[in-house]
Amino acid sequence: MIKVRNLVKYYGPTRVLDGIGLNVEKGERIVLCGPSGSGKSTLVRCINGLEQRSAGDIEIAGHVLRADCSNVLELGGDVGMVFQQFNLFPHMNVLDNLTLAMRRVRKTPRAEAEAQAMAMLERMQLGAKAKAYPRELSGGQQQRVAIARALCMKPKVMLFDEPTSALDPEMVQEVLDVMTALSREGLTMIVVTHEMGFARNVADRIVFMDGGVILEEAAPDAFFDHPQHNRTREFLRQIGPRTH
Amino acid sequence: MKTLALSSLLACLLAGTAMADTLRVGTSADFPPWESVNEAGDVIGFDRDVIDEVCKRIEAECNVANQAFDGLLPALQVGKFDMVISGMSITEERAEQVDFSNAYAEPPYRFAVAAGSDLTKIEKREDLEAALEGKVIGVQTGSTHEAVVRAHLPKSEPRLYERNEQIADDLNAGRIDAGLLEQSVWEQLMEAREGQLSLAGPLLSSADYAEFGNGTAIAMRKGSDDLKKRVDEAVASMLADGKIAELSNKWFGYDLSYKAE
Amino acid sequence: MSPDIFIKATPIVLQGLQLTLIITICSFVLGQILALPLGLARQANSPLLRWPAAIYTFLIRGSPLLVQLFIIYYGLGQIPAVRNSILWPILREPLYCGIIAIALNSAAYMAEVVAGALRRVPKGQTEACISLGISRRHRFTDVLLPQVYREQLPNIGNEIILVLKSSSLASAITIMEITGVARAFTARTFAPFEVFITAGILYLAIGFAFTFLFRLLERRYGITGTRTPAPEASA
Amino acid sequence: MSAILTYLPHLLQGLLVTLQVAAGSFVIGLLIAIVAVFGWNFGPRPLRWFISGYVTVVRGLPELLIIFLVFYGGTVLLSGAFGTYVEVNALTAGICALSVVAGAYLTEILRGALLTVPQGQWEAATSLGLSRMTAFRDVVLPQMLAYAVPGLGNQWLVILKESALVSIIGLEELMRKGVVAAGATHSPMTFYLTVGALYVAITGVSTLIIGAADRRAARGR
Repeated sequence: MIKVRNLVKYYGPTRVLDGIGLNVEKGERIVLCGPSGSGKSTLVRCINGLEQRSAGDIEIAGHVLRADCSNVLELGGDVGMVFQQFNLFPHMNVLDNLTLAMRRVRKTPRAEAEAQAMAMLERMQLGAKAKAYPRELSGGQQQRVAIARALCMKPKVMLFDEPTSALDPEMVQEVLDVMTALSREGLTMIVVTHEMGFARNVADRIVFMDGGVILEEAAPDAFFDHPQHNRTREFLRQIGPRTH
Repeated sequence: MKTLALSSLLACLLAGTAMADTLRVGTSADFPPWESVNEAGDVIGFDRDVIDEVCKRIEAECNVANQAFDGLLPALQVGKFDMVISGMSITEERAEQVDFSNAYAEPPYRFAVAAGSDLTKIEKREDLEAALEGKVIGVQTGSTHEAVVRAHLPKSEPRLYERNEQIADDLNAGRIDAGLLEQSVWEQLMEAREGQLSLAGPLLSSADYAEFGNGTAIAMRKGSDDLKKRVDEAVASMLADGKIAELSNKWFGYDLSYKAE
Repeated sequence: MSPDIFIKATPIVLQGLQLTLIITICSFVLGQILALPLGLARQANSPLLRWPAAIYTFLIRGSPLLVQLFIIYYGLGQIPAVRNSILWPILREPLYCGIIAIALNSAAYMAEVVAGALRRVPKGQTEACISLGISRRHRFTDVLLPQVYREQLPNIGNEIILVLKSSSLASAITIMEITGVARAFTARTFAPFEVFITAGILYLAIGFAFTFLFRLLERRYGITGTRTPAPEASA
Repeated sequence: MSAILTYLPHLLQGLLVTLQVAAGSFVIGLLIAIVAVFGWNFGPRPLRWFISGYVTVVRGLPELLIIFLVFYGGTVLLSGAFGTYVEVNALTAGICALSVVAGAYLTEILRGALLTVPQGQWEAATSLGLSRMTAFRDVVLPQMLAYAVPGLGNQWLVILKESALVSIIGLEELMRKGVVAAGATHSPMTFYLTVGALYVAITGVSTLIIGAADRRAARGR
C-alpha cells in the first residue's frame, strides 16, 4: 500500500530525513514515534505529498508521487490526513466541511454527498452538530469532524499527524476511541503519536525514529518490553508512565 | 473565476460600445443660448435647433450627446461623434485636425469686467488692450478666446476655466480683472447676476483678432467628404432661405447668421 | 503616439512642476502642523475638545476633496462678508485656496494617525515620567511626541504621496499645475496620450523622490518593529 | 432654500449615478484584485513582476490623471486595438479608471489578508484532493475576504469619494449635478454644502454597514 525508498529531505542545509525506507501493507496499522524533531511529521507529510522531498521514491495507494509533488492531486482523497491543528474550514459548517471535497473532487451531487456525510456524522455521534460551525465545537469534537471529513473520501490510507497533542487532556480519549474503532475496520493507518497506550493496543508495528532515520521497527510487545536501542529505551523511560 | 473577472472587465470596456448607424452629434451644453440643458435634461438652444434642421435637410437621424468642451474634438477624431456643433469657431489649429462645414454664424465677442471697474469707460480696443496689461483674464479652456489672449495680450495672464459661470463669479469676486466671452454669453450671465458685471470695450470679431476664427461651423472628421458635402448644402440653403436668421432671432434676439464676404 | 509630441509635451508638463511641488509641500507641512492639535483634541479628556475634533474629521473624511476645494474656492468667494474680511487677500488666490483645502483634508487623516499612535503609547511611560519627576510639558515634548512621530514616519511618508496625488485636483480651480497644463495642452493639440503619460511619469518620479527621502529619514530616525497599519487613504 | 428643493431631484439622480460608479468600480476592482492576488501567489515570475508593477505605478499616479488618460486616451487605444471604433463614454471611462485604481489598492489589502489564512488550510484542502484553484475559491478566498472586511470597507469609502472626480470629464453624477445647479442658481456655497452633506450621509451610512459586516465576519474567524 505504501512503499518509501531512500527518502531524503533537506530544510535548507539541515537534513531532516536521512534515507528512510518504509513498507506498509494493506490493512496494516503503524505507529510512528520518537522525540520531537526526529522527523516523524515530515515523513508523514512527504508520504502524502504536502512536502517536497530532496531524493527518494514514494508510492502510495497505487500512485507514484513525483519529487516536486506536482501530481499530489492525483491522490484525490485516497490518502486521508488528520492534522494536529484540525484545519477545519472555519467559514463552513460541519456538513459543508464534510461534503466540499466529495462535491468538488468526486463530483458527487450535493444531496448524495450530504446523505453520506450525515451517515458518517451519525457514526461519530456528531449528527446533532451538522449545522454547527467549527468554532462552536470542543477540540475533541473538531478533531472527530476532521477525521470524518477525511473518511468521507473513502481513503485507502489514513495518516494521523499527532491528532491528540493539541487537545485538552479530557478530550484525548474520545478521539483515540474513534481511531481505535477505525483500526478494527481494517483501514491502513499511519499514526504519529505519543500515546503509547494507544500504540500498544492498536498498532501492528511500531516505528521509532530519531535524527531523521528509523532506529527501530517492531511489534508492540517486542518494542515496549525489549527495546533494542539505547535511544529507544531512553525515549520510553521519559514517556513511560503514560503507557500504564 | 479568472475568466469571469476578465469577461466582466471586457464588459466594462465595451459597455459604451456602439456602432454608427445614425449620426452622433457632440456638444458642450453649458453655453446658453447656444446650447444648454433644460430642467428635463434635454439639450436645447440655437445649435440644437440648427443641427435638428440640418439633419432634417440631409435626411439623417441625429443623436445629440453632451460632454465637456475641451474633449469634443478628440472625441470626434476617434469616432465617438460624427459631428460636433458647439458654437465652435473655425481656426487654423482646429482645421488641421478636423474638417469644418461652411460657417453658419458669426457671433460678436466682448470683454467684461466687474461692475464699477474703471475699464468700463474704455471705448477703443487698443486702449483696453493697454489697460489689461499685467491683468488676469478669464477664458474657457481650449477656447478661441484663450488663443486670442495668448496672441494679442501677451502681457496679460490668461486663467483657464471649465465653465462660463465660474468666470462670471470670479469676476464678481474680484479674483480676475476681465473675462473674454461671446457677447450673447455675457448677456445670459449678466441676467442672472444683476448689476455685478459690466461689458467693456467694443464688440469684437475675427476682423479684430484673427484667432476668433472665421465664423462658427459644424466640425466633422477628416475624410467624411460625403457628409461634409451634404451638410454644406444644408447650411447654404438655411442661410439662403433665412432659417438661420429666424433661429438666431428666436434665441439671441438678433441676427448673427454668417454673412459671406 | 508619436515621439515628437512626447518631446513637445515634456517642457509643457514641466511648466506645471513648480506649482505641483509648491502645493504638495505647503499643503503637507500645513497639514502636519494642523494635525497635531487636532489629534491631541481627539484624545483629550474634555468633550469640549474631543467632539469638535471628531466632527471635523468625520465631515472631512466623509466627503470628497473636490467638494471641499469647491466650497473653499467658489463657495467662499461668493460671500460678500468673506470678500470684505482680512482673509480675502489669501482666499482670493486660487493657489492659496488649493493649499488650504488640501492641507485641511490631509490634517483630518493625519489627526487620526496621531491620535491612534498616542493611544498606543503604553500607560507605563507616563507613570515612569511621573515617578522621575518629569514635568507635563517635557513628558510631552521629550517622551510622547518623539515616539509618536518616529513611529509614524512610514505613515507620514505615505501621506505626502497622497498629498502629491491630491494636488492634481487643484487644476479644477484654475491652477496650472502638472495635470492642469497637461489637460490644457490636450485641449489644444488633441493628442491626449503622450501628454498624460509624460505627466504620469513625472508624478511617479516625484513620488519616488519623496519615498526615497522618507526612507532615509526612517533609517535615521524611525523606530522599527512598531509599524502600525497604514491609515485610511485620503481622497 | 427653494433652489435646493427645485434641484434636489437632480442631485438625488446624481447620487444614484455616483453609487453606480462606485459600486461598479468596487466590484470590478475586487475581481481584478482577486485575480492579481492569485496570480501573484501562483503565477510565473514575469506575471508577479507585472502585478507588482501595476500596483506600484497605479498607487503613485493621481486618480484624476488616470481618469483623463482612460477618458481621452482610452478611445484612441481601444479603437486602434479592435480595429474598429470603440466608444468610451464618461460612465465607462470613470468606472474603468476607478476600477484600475481600486484594483491596485484592493490587491494590497487582499495580499495582506491572504497571509492571515493559516497554511494548514491549504494543506487540509490538498490532502482532500482539492485543486489549487478550488482550494483558493472555496476554502481560502472566503476566509481572506472575511479578514479583509475593514480594508475592503475603507476602500469602498475611498471609491465613493473618488467618484466625484468623474464629474470633471462630464459624467452627470452627484458632484456634477451640484456644479450645474451652483452655476444655474448662482449660489455655489448652498449647493456645494448640500452635495458635501449628501456625500457625508452616504459615507456615514456605509460606515455603519461596514461596522456591522465586520462584526458579522468576525464571528467566522
